[in-house]
Amino acid sequence: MIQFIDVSKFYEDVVLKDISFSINKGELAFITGPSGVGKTTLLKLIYAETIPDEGNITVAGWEIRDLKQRTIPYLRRHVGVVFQDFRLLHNKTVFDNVALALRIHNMHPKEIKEDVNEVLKDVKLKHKTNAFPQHLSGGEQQRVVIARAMVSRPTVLLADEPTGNLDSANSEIVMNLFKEINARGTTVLIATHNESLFHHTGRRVIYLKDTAIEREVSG
Amino acid sequence: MIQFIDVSKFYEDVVLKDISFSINKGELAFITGPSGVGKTTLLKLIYAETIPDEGNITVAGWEIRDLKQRTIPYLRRHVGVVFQDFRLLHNKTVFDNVALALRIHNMHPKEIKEDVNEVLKDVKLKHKTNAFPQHLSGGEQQRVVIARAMVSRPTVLLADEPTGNLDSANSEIVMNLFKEINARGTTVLIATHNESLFHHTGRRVIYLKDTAIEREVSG
Amino acid sequence: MRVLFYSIQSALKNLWAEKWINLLTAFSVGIGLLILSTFITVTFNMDSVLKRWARSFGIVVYLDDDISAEATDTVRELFKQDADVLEVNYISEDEALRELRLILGSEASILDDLERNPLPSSFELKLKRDLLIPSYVKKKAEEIEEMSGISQVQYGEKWLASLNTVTRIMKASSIFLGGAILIAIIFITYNTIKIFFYRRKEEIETLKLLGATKSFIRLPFLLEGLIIGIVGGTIGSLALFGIHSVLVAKGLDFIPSVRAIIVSIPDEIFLSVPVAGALMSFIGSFIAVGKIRY
Amino acid sequence: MRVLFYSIQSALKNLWAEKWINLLTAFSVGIGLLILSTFITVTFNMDSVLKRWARSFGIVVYLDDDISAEATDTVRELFKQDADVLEVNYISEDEALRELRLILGSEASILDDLERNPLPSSFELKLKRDLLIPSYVKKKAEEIEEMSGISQVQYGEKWLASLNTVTRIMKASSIFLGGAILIAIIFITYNTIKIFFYRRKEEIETLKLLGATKSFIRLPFLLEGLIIGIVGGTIGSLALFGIHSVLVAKGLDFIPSVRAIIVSIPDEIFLSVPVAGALMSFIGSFIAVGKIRY
Ligand SMILES: Nc1ncnc2c1ncn2[C@@H]1O[C@H](COP(=O)(O)OP(=O)(O)OP(=O)(O)O)[C@@H](O)[C@H]1O
Ligand SMILES: Nc1ncnc2c1ncn2[C@@H]1O[C@H](COP(=O)(O)OP(=O)(O)OP(=O)(O)O)[C@@H](O)[C@H]1O
Ligand SMILES: [Mg+2]
Ligand SMILES: [Mg+2]
Repeated sequence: MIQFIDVSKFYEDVVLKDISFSINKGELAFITGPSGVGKTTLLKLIYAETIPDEGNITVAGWEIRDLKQRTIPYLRRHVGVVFQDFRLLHNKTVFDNVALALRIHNMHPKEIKEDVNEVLKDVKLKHKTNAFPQHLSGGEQQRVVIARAMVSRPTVLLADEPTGNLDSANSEIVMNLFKEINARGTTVLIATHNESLFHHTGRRVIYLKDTAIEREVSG
Repeated sequence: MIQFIDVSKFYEDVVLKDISFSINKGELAFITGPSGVGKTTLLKLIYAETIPDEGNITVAGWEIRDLKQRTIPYLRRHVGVVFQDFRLLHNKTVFDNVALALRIHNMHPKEIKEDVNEVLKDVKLKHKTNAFPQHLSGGEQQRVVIARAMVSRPTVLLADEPTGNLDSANSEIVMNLFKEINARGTTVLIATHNESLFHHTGRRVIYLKDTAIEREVSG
Repeated sequence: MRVLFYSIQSALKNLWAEKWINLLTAFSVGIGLLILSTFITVTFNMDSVLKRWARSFGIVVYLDDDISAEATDTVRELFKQDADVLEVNYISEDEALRELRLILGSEASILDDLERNPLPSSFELKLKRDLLIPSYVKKKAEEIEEMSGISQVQYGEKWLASLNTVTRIMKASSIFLGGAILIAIIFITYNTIKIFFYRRKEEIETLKLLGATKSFIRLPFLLEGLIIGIVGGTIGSLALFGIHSVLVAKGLDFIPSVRAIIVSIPDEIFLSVPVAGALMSFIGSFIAVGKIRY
Repeated sequence: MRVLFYSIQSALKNLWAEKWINLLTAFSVGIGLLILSTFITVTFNMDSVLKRWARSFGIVVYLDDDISAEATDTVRELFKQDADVLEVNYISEDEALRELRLILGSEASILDDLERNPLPSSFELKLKRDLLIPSYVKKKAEEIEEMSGISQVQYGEKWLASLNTVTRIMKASSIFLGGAILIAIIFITYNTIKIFFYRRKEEIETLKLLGATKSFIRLPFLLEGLIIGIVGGTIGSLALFGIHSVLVAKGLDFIPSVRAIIVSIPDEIFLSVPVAGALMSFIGSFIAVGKIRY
C-alpha cells in the first residue's frame, strides 16, 4: 500500500537518507524516533505535501514522482491525515470542519450530514457538533482532527502524534478507534514518540534515528 | 503570587466551579486532570484572556477583576505563557518570534539580540535561529514557545501541556529548564496530563475533576 | 456540477458575511464606472461635435468686385477638380446681403437704407476632414490667393489650430484617464478579493491538503468578484441614468454645444457599464486568486 | 519613543514587502484625487466664470424714439433710486451705432451708406447678483415696461434660466461626485490596510497575549495608511500639474470660456492634494484597524 525505495529528503540538512520500507494493505504500523528525526517529514512525503529529493514512493498505486499538479488532489482523497498541528478552521464549527473533507468530494449534503454525525459519535464529540474549535480543549480538538481524517473512509490513514494532547484514558479511546478503522480494511500508519502506544501490541514499529531507519520490530 | 478565591467560569456548560487555591511566590506547581476538564481555561483566567464569571483572582498583585483594557498588557508582561497551541508566527524566524516578546517592551535591539540568543541556547535551538516555524518539527516548535515565554524573565510562567510534542528525553530537558527558571525566583505553573512529569518530584499538584478541585497533593 | 453549486453557495455566504466591504467595493467600482462612462459619453459626443464643427469649417474665397461670369465659372471648375476640396458653394452678392440680414436680426432695418450692395461675391470651400491640418490649410489658402480673379482668402486660422489641439488632447486624455480608471477598478476588486483570499488562506491550505481541486478553491472567489462587478456596474449604470435624466429634464439650453455634449447618450452604454464592471472585477479577482499550487 | 521607531520600521518593512499592492493603492488614491482635484478646479473656475457671466447680464430698456432729454433724466433717476439696480448705463443712439460697427467688423462699411441713425437710445441695467432669479427678473421687466417713455424691455430669458440651472446642477454634482470620490478613496486605503490587518491577524492576537499595548499594534498600520496617502496624493498632484502644464502650453484659445475653466488653477491645490490624500488614507486605515480589544 505504501512503499519507500531509497528515499532521501534534504532541507538545509539531510533529514531522511535512503529510507526503504513498505507497509502492506490492511496493516497498522508505527513510526517512532526522537523529536526532529523526520517522522512528520516522512508522512508529508506520503500525501505529497513535500516531494522526495531521491528515491521512489508509491502510495495506493500512485507513483508520487509522476504525479501532476492536477492529480495530487485525487491522491489526497485516498489519504486521511491527522495533522500534528491540527489544521482546524477557526471560523467553522466542528461539524463543518469535518464535513469539509466530504464537500470537496462534491458529496450530497444529506449524505454528508449522516456521515459526519456518525463519525462525531465515534470520537465522542456529538455534544460539540456546533462548537467552534477555539472553544474546545486541546484533547477535543485532537479528536475533531481524527474525525475529519476518518470521515471520507480513506484507503490510507496517517496519524501524526495523535495522542500528544490526550491523557491515557482518551489515548486508549483514540487507539481503539484506529484499530477499528484498521479492522475495516484501512491501512494505518501512526507517528509517535509515545512508546506506550505500541508496547505489547504486536504491531510493526519502524524506529528512525539520525536520518535513517534504525530497526523494525514488533512492538 | 497567584490566588483564586471561589472562581467560577461558565461557557455553555459550567467549566470551573468555586475554585480556590493559591500559589506562593517562587513555587513550582502542577495542574492536572482529564482532557476538557478546564486546565487551559484556568491558565487563561490568570493571564486575562478570559474573565471569571464569579470569584476573585489576584496575580502578582493585580486584581484581575479591576483590570482596565489599558492595563491588561502590563499584567501580561509579567506572565510568560507556553501556549498549548503554540501561537508561533509563521512569517517570522525563530529569532524574531522570540524577540517579539521583548520588542513589545520597547527594549533596545542590541539587548534583545543578546537575550534571545542566550535563551535559544538554553532550549538547544541555536542552530535553528533563522529557521521558520513551519520548517521545524513539532518538538522544536514546542521549545521555541518555551523560549519566548522565558525570554522576558516574567514573574510568573504558565506552561500548558509543554511536553505534549516531546519524547521522554526532550521532556526531561524542558522540565530541567523549568526547574532552573523556578530556581531563579520565577513562579511556575504547569498544566499537564502527563503524570510522569510530577511523579516523585515532591511538588504540589492540583487535581481537577468535573469542574472542581478534587485534591491537592505532593507529587 | 455540484462544484458549481457549492461554489455559488460559498460565494453568496461569503458575500453576505462581509456585506459592508462588498457593498463598498461595488460602490467604488460603480463610481469608477460612472466617471468612466460619463467621460466616454462626453468624449464620444465631443467627437461628434468636433466632427460637426470640422464640417462647418470653410475657406471663404472672396472674388474680385468686377469679375465676369465666365471667370467665376473657371474658378468654380478649378475648385471642383481639386481632389482636396469636398464641397464648393457659390455665394452671390445678393446672398451675402441676405445672410448679413439674418445675422443682424432685429437691427437688419439699417440695411434698408443702403443704395447699393457693398458686399463681394465669394466661394465657400469645404476641405476633406483629414486635411484640416493648420500647416496644410495655410499652404492651400496661399495657393488659392495666387489665382486670378481672387481678391482675398479668409479662414479661421486660430480656430483650426484649436480644433486640432482639442482633438489631440481629447484622444490622449481618453487613453490616459480611461486606462487609469480601468486599472483602478480592477485593483479595487483585486484588493477586496485578496482580503477574502488572505482571510481564508489557512482554509485554502487545509482544503488543498484534504484533496480539494483547484476549481473547488478558486470558483467561489471568482464568483464573488463577478457578482461584485455586476452589482457595481449596475450601481454605476443607474447613477449614470439618473444624472442623465436630471440633465435632460432640466433642459439645459445654455450653450448649445455643451447641451449636445451632455444630452446625447447611446442606450447601449447603460448595458455596457454592468458588463464592463463584471469583466473588470472578474479580471481583478482572477489576479487576486492567482496560481494555486499543491 | 522607541514605540514610534519600531512602528516606522515595521511600517516601512511591510510597505516594502507588499510594494506592488501598495503602489497600486497609492496609484488608485492618486487617480481618485486627480479626478477630484480636476473636478474641484473646474467647479471653482466655472463658478467664477458664472459670476462673470452673471455680472454681464443686463436688462436693456429701449426708450421711445421721440423721448425728451428731461424725460430721459427722470427715467435714469428712477433707476438709480431702485434698490434692486446695481448699475445704470445710458447708451445714446450714436453709441449704439458705434457698437454695431464693432460687431460688424470688416463688414461695417455697409453702415457708411446710412442717411440717418435707425437705432434707439437705451438704458442697460445690472441687477444685484442674488436677484437673478428668472421669476423675479421677469416681474421686474414687466414693471419697467409699464413706465412712461419706455418702448421695449429686453433681456436673455432663456439664458438666465440656464444660468440658474447650471449653478444648481454644479453645486449638486460637486457635493455628490466629490463625496463619492472621497468615500472611494477612503475605502481603497481601508481595503488595503484591512488586507494587511487580516494577514497579520494571528500576529496581532499573539502580540496582545504577549502584552503589547494598543498603540504598539495600531501605529504601524496607521503609518502605512498615511504613507500610502501621501504617495498617492503626490502622484495625483504631479499628474494634475502635468496635465495643467500641457493644457497651458498648448494655449487652448478655442472657446474663451472653456479656456478660463481649464487654465486658471490655484497653486494651493498642488499642496492640498497630498494633504487630502494623507488625511483620507489615514481615515481609511483608522477604520480598517478598528477597535482593539483585549
Ligand atoms: N520545510 C522545512 N524546511 C526546513 N527544515 C525542515 C522543514 N520541515 C522540517 N524541517 C526540519 O527537518 C527535521 C525533521 O522535522 P520533522 O518535523 O519531520 O521531525 P519529527 O520527527 O516530526 O519531530 P517531532 O517529533 O518533534 O514532531 C527538523 O530538524 C526540522 O527542523
Ligand atoms: N471559549 C470557549 N467557549 C465555549 N466552550 C469552551 C471555550 N473554551 C473552552 N471551552 C470548553 O470548556 C471545557 C474545558 O476546556 P479546556 O481547554 O480548559 O480543557 P483542558 O483541561 O485544557 O483540556 P485538554 O487537556 O484537552 O487541553 C471544554 O469542554 C471546552 O470545550
Ligand atoms: Mg512531527
Ligand atoms: Mg488544554
